[in-house]
Amino acid sequence: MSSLHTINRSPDSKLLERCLKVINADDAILFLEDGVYHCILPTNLSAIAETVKVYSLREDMLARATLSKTKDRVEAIDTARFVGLCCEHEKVVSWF
Amino acid sequence: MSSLHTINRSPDSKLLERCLKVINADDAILFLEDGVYHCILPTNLSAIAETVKVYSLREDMLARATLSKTKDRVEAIDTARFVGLCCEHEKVVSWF
Amino acid sequence: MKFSIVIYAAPYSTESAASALRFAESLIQQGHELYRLFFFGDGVHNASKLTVVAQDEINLQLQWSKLIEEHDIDSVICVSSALRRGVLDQTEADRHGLGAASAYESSEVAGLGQLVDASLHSDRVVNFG
Amino acid sequence: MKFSIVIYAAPYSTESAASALRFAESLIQQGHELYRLFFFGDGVHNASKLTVVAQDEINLQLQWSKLIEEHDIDSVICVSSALRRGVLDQTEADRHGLGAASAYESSEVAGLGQLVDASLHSDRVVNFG
Amino acid sequence: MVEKTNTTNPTKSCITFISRSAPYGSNRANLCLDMALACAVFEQDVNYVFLDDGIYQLLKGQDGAAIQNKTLGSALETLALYSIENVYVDQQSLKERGIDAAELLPSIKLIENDALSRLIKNADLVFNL
Amino acid sequence: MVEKTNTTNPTKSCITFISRSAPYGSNRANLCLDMALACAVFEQDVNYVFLDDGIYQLLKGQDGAAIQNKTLGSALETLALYSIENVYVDQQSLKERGIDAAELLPSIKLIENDALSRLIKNADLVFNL
Repeated sequence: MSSLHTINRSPDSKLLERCLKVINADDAILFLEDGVYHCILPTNLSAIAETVKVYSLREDMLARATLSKTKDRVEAIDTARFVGLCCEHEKVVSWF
Repeated sequence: MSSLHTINRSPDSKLLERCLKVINADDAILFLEDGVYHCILPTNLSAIAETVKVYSLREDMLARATLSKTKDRVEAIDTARFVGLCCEHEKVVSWF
Repeated sequence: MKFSIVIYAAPYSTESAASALRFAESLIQQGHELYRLFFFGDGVHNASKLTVVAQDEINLQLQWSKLIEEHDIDSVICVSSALRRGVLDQTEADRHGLGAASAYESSEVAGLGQLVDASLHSDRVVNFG
Repeated sequence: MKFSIVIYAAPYSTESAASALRFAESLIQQGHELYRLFFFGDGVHNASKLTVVAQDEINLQLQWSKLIEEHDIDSVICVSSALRRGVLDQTEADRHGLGAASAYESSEVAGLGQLVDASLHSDRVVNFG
Repeated sequence: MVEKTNTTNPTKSCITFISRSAPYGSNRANLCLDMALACAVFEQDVNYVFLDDGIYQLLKGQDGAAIQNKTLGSALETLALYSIENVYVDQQSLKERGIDAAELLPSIKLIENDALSRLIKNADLVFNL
Repeated sequence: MVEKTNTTNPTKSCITFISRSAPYGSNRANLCLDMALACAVFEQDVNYVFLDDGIYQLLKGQDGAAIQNKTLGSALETLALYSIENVYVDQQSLKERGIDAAELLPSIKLIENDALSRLIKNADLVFNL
């Protein structure tokens, strides 16, 4: 029963901290919209467990000019792959 | 040129911290809407300088059952007095 | 004193529009002048007249319109915000062939120049968002 | 797979509605089924048809309606959210004497039971707010 | 704690609601409650969790009338009427906000992160707002 | 830095805009910019400050088209065209977000809390969103 967690607000929202308190080891996180700003600062990502996969929406990174600044920990994906991730995980938990 | 600063989000928003970084010594703060939750925890208010008057909107505290929990540092006012405060200060800076 | 009020928030979704309404009513009651209401962004939804609200709940759009009419307040809905949100006066509805107006007649659709004018001619501008 | 999508946010004010639209388009393109769209809270504004959008900008409401019609998607506007926000289909407009509908005909005004049904009959429910 | 139901039964699922927003300031608390009540009416298994600012919804002595609102605290007392018995409040959220469990409406079970983790893991569906 | 103008001149005031929101995710950045441009058109003195998440608006290389949006970075380059020359970015906000001034659009002055304090104190009016 792994979950895909989506986060669409900037680090100021503290949504990632909240999500990490209740995330399970085989879950994954997808940053989209203003959530993609998490991916340009290592300190934002350092609290995410190794087992948790981290994705970020390429379209939103392109719009915001953060793609080239995005850390290696994060895999850039498009919306089609976002749909695929929803299929691979048994549910989607949206943090907004 | 003193300002009245209004804050209408809960402490989670960090609006008070932001406001305090740029507030002037003769300014005042008014908490309204979800901002009134700042007034029930002393640690939220401890960083406000002594010279800064602190107000909170009574209607919003009554709705939320926080009036009786509100700390002495805070003066409960009604909307009529809110209008009065706007007159006494030369401008209103809304943080939302 | 002369006040103007800028409202950025839609009714119901946050408390801001309701706070702004209470503030407007109070300042008028105290004998101050409300020079202008300016509805901006999602705030334009406060002028929608097609609303149906349960009897035991407050109809914010109707309350705004009553206040505006009763005190003959200059109330402006920002045109660029309003058109894309479907809040139209009769002029705009006719111009774009969209049938009836969806905005109360008590408010006028106009541009940001009205906000600049309000800034110049008011002693206080108060923002609710 | 069968998806349902719940949209809580008005168009333009945040990116969420636009993200939801891109997500919906993509899942259909990949051959998945979109069992239901459910517009809730401020999300109901996505079904407003009285909008006028500049030619160089995206008209989200129109895009939704085109997608819904083209793929014959079951699209629901939550009735309690919609009425107070002035988003009415012809039935509701007639019932309350408010003249013309303000919602696209491609969506239906209905209750939260449709959300529960979507939860039961979809493999995935994805929320955008 | 309700856990995932047998997937061979398509008429019943286990849905966890996480209500993270303060009452009155936004309508998110109401939207979350409305969804849960609808699920209960249609006999779904519901877990309801108050988290972060959502815990403020549980304070005793609320009076929505002070701001022309319905009192949300009373609405929450209806959870039991709708047979929603798995109602939880996050202990850490209370502590961070200086709220004692004695200040809350009765019949709410205290919960910690681990248990919330399981409520998410074991649900068919999570609504989180 | 523009300071408060003589109050005997009712056609000109000094307005400080504080833009605190990231681009694209919400329309707050656009609303703030639209207001400032309107004030500039009507020849008001404008200070424009990028604070907190607002600094993200200044990143070089934005491409709104990726999400069917106008590029906000380009819009900001128009500030100078409208004779808005007092454009500032908060140094601490940059540092907290790991952004170097070299990554930003040109012609923006770095500012610290004290100076922002004065821009608020000395303005006739502050718009802050």
